[in-house]
Amino acid sequence: MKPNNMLAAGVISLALAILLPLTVLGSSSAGVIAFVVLVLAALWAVYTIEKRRALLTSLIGVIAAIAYPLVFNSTEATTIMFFALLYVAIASSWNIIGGFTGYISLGHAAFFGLGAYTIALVADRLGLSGGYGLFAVALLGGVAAGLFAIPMGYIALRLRTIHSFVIVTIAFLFMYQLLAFNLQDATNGSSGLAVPQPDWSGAFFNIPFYFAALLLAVLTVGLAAWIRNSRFGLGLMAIRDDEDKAAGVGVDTWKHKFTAYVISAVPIGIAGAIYAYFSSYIYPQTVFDPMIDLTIVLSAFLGGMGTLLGPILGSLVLQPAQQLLTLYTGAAGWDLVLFGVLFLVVILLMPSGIVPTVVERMRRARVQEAVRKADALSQDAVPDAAAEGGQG
Amino acid sequence: MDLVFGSVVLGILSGGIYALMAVGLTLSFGVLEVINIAQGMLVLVGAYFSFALEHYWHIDPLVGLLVTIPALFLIGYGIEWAFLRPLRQDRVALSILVTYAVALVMEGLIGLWFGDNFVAIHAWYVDAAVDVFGLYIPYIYILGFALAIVLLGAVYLLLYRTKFGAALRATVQNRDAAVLIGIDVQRISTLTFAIATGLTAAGGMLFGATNAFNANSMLDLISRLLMIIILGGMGSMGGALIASLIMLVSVDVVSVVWTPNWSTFAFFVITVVVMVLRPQGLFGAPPARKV
Amino acid sequence: MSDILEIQGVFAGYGGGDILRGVNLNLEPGTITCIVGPNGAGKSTVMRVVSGVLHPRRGEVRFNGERIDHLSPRQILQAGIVQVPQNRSLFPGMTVEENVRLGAYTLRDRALVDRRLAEVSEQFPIVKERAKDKAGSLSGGQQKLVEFARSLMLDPKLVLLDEPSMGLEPRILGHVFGTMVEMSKAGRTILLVEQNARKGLESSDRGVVMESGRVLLDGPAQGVLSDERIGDLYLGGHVQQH
Amino acid sequence: MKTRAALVALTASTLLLAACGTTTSTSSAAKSPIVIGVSVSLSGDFSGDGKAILQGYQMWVNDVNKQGGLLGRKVQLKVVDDDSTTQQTLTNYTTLIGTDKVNLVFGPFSSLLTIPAEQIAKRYGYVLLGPAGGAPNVFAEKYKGYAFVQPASVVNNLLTFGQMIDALPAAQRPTTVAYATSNDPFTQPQLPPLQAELTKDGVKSVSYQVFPDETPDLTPEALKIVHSGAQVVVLGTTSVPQVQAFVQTFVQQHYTPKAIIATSGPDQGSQFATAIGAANTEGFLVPSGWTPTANTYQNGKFVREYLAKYGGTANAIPGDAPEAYSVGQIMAQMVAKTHSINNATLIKALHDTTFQTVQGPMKFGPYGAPVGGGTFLVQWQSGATQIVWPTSIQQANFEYPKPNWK
Repeated sequence: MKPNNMLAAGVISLALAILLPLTVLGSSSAGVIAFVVLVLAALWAVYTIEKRRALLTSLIGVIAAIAYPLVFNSTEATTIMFFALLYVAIASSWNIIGGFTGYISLGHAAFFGLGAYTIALVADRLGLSGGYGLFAVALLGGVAAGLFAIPMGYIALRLRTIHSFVIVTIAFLFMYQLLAFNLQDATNGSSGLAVPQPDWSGAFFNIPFYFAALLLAVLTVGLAAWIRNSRFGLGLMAIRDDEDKAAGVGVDTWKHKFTAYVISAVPIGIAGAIYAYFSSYIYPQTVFDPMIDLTIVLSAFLGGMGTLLGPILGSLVLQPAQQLLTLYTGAAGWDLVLFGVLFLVVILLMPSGIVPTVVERMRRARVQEAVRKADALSQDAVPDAAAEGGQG
Repeated sequence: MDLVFGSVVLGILSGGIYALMAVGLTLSFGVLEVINIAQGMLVLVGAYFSFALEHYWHIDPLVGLLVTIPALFLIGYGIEWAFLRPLRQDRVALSILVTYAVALVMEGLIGLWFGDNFVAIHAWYVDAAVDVFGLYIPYIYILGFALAIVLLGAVYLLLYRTKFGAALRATVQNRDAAVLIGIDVQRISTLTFAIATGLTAAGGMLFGATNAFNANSMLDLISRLLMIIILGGMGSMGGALIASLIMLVSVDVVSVVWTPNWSTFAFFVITVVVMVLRPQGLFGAPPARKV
Repeated sequence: MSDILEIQGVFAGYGGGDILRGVNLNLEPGTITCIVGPNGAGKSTVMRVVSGVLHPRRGEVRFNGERIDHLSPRQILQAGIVQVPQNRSLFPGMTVEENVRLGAYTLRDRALVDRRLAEVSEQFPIVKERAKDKAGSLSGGQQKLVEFARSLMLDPKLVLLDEPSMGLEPRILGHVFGTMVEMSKAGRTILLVEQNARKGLESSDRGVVMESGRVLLDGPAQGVLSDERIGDLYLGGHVQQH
Repeated sequence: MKTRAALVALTASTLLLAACGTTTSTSSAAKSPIVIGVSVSLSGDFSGDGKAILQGYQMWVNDVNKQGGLLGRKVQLKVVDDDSTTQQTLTNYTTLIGTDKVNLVFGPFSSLLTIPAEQIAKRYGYVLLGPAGGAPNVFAEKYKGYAFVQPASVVNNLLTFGQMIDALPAAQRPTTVAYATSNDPFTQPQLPPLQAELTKDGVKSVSYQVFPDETPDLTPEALKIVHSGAQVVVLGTTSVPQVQAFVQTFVQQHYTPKAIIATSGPDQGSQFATAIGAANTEGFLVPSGWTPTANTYQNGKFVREYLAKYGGTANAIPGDAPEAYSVGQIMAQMVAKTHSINNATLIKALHDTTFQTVQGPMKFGPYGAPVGGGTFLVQWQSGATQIVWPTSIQQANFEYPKPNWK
């Protein structure tokens, strides 16, 4: 058996080893963990065995996600996974600018808040009541976010250094938060705004939200995948690698960055609107929240920035971990410390994120194997496998 | 007392205190190319150290600096050694995450240690004030401003009058070339970060003497400090000082002549406008290095 | 052994892949050796290995017979090897004099530094003329000369020049290369990497052609210049491009 | 790199062990206890108040279990932390009600987090008693199962102060007043009703400021009040540091108003005294629903037990604890009256009864706003808090004008 197959088999059996006892235990937090492990193992196994089967992988992931609420129907399990899927969409969308071009935005929560305020204000002014129709209004949140992203991107991307960009995006976020506080007539200020409650309730309550988040996540990941494989995406990656050289080979860097920035705002706006609908009440400080940005960046990094799988993986691990950690260790006051320490360990051990680290390890193993074989053949000649590796 | 005059004077004086907190951030960015999100938390750690010395052992906060500055120097040394040095690629981005995680750990530990109650540092010079043209200027502000000038002056001398300073500035301007002329960039980085953190102890003491605080005050503080160093120009010490003054004075003046609600917003607008016209900030070097 | 620098069977690269794959190269004292070759051939990587910025995965580098492939850049500098990198390497916000002084950063003896500064200023008048100006305010050619001046502050035995012609106007190239020849005449060994192969080889004693991380051809510079294959591949095209 | 990773791993495992060591496990001694779900802020911005609320809940559980529990069953709390965020509050109440199937729930701290809790309670038809959710938007949710367990809803909080000023002899009555409030849903609505009343009584507003809640430096706001020279200062503060920031500038600028009242801060006992300096507390007013010396239902017992359990002095008891304790008292009375822990039954019992609590008798309107009751005014005098208004329950005379800062 080849080493990568062995690794995949190892991951699967480890997943099963954790999964089986947990499902027997039947607690819903175990369900969340089990689900995350299962999806990750499936994604991972197929991804590592053969990259070309990405479509199959995604299918398995989506089917698992659809089946999830049917298997683990406790409200805790669906609530946590609703947030996790929402963040899959948010982090994947953020990744289009942050990951693909390397322009780390710490202000994308502005779009989250814009989406949230859009749905609240539209529902209020038009006197809409809760129902499935409001999900359509949530799309307007995306439109609003996209429109606001145009001037913001125009200003922020004029700054050619990444650190200035980072900090100006933070400034934008706080400016929106202050506007939401101060424009009392429009936003109701610090008293916040209510969003109409859905007309379904009880045990079924989470289900429509769960599937809305899932749909948004699938579409956003699809969008990111499409961009990644397009000529446009190639230009973005070139910018990340070396902006001057990219411009040198004829990439219109400004247009690329700007388009990526605006596109990345839209799904986050929709996510903000869905969140607002789910939570039924929004405040300036809860939707224009810098913590949202830190969570996005943490998720993307944990999984691996600039990769498609990274933000998915990061969100699926981080959201449940964070919520369960707060839920179960918060009472003892250790959650912050634990969370910080766990995060430090991961960053120090895998500085480029989980996906790239593992891919790199396997690539190295492959190269070394090739070198070993070649050395056995002749002392001088080194096969091409190693040379290709050097470029990667 | 004229209200605007008063707010300008107090804005300038408290601007000095903010400069002490921001200089560490801008120095460590310049030398290490890291954005230290933990800076806000380090200010609070410094404040808590001073508070603990004053509260439990009745050591005057000013005298206590003799203990807290070295203590934070060591903490900074440790953070750089353990968490920043291993970062090789994507330093700016990874440093945001690592230092945020470090800040979370410190916030958690301080919460466990000191609890969540708000505390403030007391000393006779905190409440007493001197009458200047009808405006009472608190000694703590004068003291804080003087301390800022003395410490920043010391850092200035260190930077421009010593070999270490020359090496440090060389590292800021061209890291690769610095390595090639034999500068131990790693050692310079560690020492710079440690010095930056040590300075923060003084900023923390003054912050703690002029505000009540608990461990949760971190996020608000770091966002202000980041705005200050970007306005001043990242890596520029003088820039950090001037930008601190601009921030505090503009916020204070807008508060009294218009409304406190829009004062921070006004500062953000100033920052963004400056950044658009002059992306490197007021005193930053034009971006010579590739981003 | 009489060779000042010996590179033997060096494999080196970044992140697990090798760029250099078995490089062998010897330098005789007091000569100028020019490495030419296409992009990605590993020319600059050879420089990095010698100056200690990159450690080889396999193979040896000897300087005056001593192994140096495990030393830090600082130790290699102290051993007498100085590199002038291809990108602008001055500290733009510092004065010319500060820049040149920093060339002797590893020296503790202040008097010696002052003496060297005086010597170097004599050799490079610009150092004296523009002593108090910010290095960033100098033209590209002037900066290159200051970089040369700085590299001599440690009185090195071996100077590594990585593409000194890069970004310079053609009319001052002659001056830069002339300065290089003078340095060599003063007894220093020079290893040069040049994209402008014809110009580089013309000023050199020996020519080395690299491709795909290995040395393809090694001989007198004139011989390499007149080698037909090499001429077609690397010389003709590039000269026209410039 | 290896050493570093090993060190970090070592630290991590030590911390993990320590965390496991400190985690307290609630033991289920009795058969089928009544489980009450509680989500409070044990970390984040509200953790100070959150922990005090938890103290109140836990004391009530101890007391009720000592008397044999509710309906003969022991009562057990299931406590989770909301990290002071609305998102975690949503998850927590969903988990407590939907998954853990707790029998009853109690409310969190602050109006901000009460709304999400109210949403979930409404969704599942649970009765929700909130110790600290009295902002108008909480009642605007129109949930019949909610009740705000304090004597007066937020908008009426300061009205008693207006009455007290009005009652002063005409010669002594102040003529000018300065207002400053945080833009917080808890404080901001309190000021306009008071301003209307004082204006009607002829006290002129010379300054009215709204400042962002997050502002750490309130020097310019305080300077503006000093500049206005107002005789009365009304502060809409949400926390101790905000009051401290104002007081610090007032002290430094040698400005002493004749009366000063803050909506929150002076009720935080010793924490308040530590922050602004014990001597400077003299004369400070705060509206309150409770004092340790009030002669209300079970109050003496509550104070005794609190001091026995958590130490300190009576004045140091944070106001959140008795508010939370009252939540338990009301729950016990509802259960006793209906002989049921069915939430639908309890909701019906919420509206037609007057309950007895350590904060005094209480009655609720249709959507949970307290009716009939009112706050009383507490003033710091000689390092202790005294009720100075209304005169019917007065413990000391209103100290007016306030003496100079020390």
